[in-house]
Amino acid sequence: MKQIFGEYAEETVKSKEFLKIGFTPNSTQLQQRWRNNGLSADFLADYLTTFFPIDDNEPSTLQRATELKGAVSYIANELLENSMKFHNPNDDYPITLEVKLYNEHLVLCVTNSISPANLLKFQSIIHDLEHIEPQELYVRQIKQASKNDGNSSGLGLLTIIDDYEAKIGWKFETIQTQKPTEQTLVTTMVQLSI
Amino acid sequence: MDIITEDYSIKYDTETSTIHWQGIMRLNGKEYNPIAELLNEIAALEPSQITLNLQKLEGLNSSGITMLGKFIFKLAKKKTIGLLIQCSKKITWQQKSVKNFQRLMPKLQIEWD
Amino acid sequence: MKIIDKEYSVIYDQATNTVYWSGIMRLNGGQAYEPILQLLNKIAALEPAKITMNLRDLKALNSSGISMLGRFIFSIDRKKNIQLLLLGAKAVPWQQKWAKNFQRLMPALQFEWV
Amino acid sequence: MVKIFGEFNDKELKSREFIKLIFSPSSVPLQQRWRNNSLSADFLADYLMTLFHQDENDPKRLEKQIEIKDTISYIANELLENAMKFNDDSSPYPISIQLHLYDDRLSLCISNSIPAAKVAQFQSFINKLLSTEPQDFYIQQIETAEKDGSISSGLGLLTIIDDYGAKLGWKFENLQLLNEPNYPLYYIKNQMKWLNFWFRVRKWFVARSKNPNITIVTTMVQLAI
Repeated sequence: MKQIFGEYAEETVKSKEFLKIGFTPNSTQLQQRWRNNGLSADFLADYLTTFFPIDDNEPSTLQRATELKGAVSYIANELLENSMKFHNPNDDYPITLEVKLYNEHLVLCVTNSISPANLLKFQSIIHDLEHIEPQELYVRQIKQASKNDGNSSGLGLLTIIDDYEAKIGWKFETIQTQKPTEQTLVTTMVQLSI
Repeated sequence: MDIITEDYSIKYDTETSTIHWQGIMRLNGKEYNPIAELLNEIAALEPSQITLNLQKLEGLNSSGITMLGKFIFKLAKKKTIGLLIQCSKKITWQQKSVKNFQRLMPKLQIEWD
Repeated sequence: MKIIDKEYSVIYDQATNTVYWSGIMRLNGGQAYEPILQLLNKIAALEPAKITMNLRDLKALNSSGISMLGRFIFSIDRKKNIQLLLLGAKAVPWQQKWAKNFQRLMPALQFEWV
Repeated sequence: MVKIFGEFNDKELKSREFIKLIFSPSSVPLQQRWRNNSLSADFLADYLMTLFHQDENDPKRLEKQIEIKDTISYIANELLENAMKFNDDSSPYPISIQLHLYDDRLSLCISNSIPAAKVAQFQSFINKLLSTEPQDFYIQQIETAEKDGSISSGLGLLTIIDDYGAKLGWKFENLQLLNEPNYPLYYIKNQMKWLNFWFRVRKWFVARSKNPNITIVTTMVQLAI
């Protein structure tokens, strides 16, 4: 089973460069390993700047590199935080984070397993993102968070679309794992023009 | 006679014949050539002793270790210049790898902070 | 009143009614931000005429943190008796991104950029 | 065909944690992306540090953890420098490095492609490294480097074994055996669809015909912790 939401594009042209990080999501306490989201996001962003050389005589190259680094670091961190929140805690299916570089855009993808309960929650967030104006959704989510002690979700994805002008899409697929059970995987794809 | 970059610096203090190393050096092979040349220039001044202060050199890759090793080996053959290396116990690579320099130059003095 | 951590700090200067933010804040969800929101609410409870938030040294903030700041701004907007000024830095890429959204929560919100 | 040198532990137990980085073959000159080696090595070391149980009241333990962190940073950087330097950039296969954490040890594995013509040279270097006394090897390498005026001395691998007390092993694989050795068996076991299987086989033949002479070498470092 495969389901696509939003702007999800399978690769048709080969990327110029890519970097993929895969890791086990479970055993260390979440609180302690939370730090690794930021660490991984910053690493990815810093790694990418290598492919955007700065020319000292051309201030715009520095600005472009700084902006891109900021955007990739923010977006990758949000995607990883989401994958930690939504991944299936009963499974040790690795979480992967991938960046692919093309001539005019870059793609960030995070894949994680998702439990049936989280699946419904996640798809309702996607539904809101697709059907409600960003401005309205933003105010609505802040108000909602004020009511229930800050437990909002979905603001991360919203800011990715609205603040960073990125395209976003999702792929849900069910795969057979070694165990007798099936596992649902979700891939969130963000496309950013450069 | 100094080499200063964003990641590392090497500064020669003529008065004390001390070379101060600082930062993280993980250069790509031949990139060490200017540094090897600097060391050779200092050796050509024929001071009676040279001190390498590595206490602030936090990282060095094996190409860097080779570059230092070659210099130490050269001084050992020369026999006219004494060599003192100042190290820090807090820096892992020094704890692990500096002892090998002694093999290249038995008279090498090593001082730990 | 201040919160100081290895990665970030939030410090209130009573003399100037300024909250100084610095570092990298990427805490785990709304609950982890609760102590910071409480600090902000305590400051608001003092009813100063104006609160300044100096965010120029805040290098990164995740969406949970943006949400927390948004909640605070929204609560000040409803109060109507406190002015709010945000000091931002153009050099920190994320800061310009949130500005327009915060304005939606509080139309009277003021900004100053360097 | 698979050839093993040194202490290569092919039948790994399930690790407690792992992290893997996969780098695309790159068209950008190595010099421009050289910094990424150090960046990646430090990232792996920092990442590992987070996985350790931290106790601020136990300075001995913290000291040990910092030593492990520095060790991983050094070793991973050496492995990445080598992999990037010696990788056959015409190979379609990416370079990957993975770190596995177990209760009492950890392992680092790095894979890259090398041209068939370089295999023998590398294998004879490995044999020399494994059969020579470390002290002698160290001095020989420095002497040779001094004579040639060269900087690449193969000292990186020696320091990993001798200075950091790690076990080192290598696996050389021809392209034909890449992915899963027992293709049909593997797919039946994993209940993959036959269509998918044939697709993979086709892809494998295409890759093989394009790059008949590529060998993948995996270097494995094992370290007690």
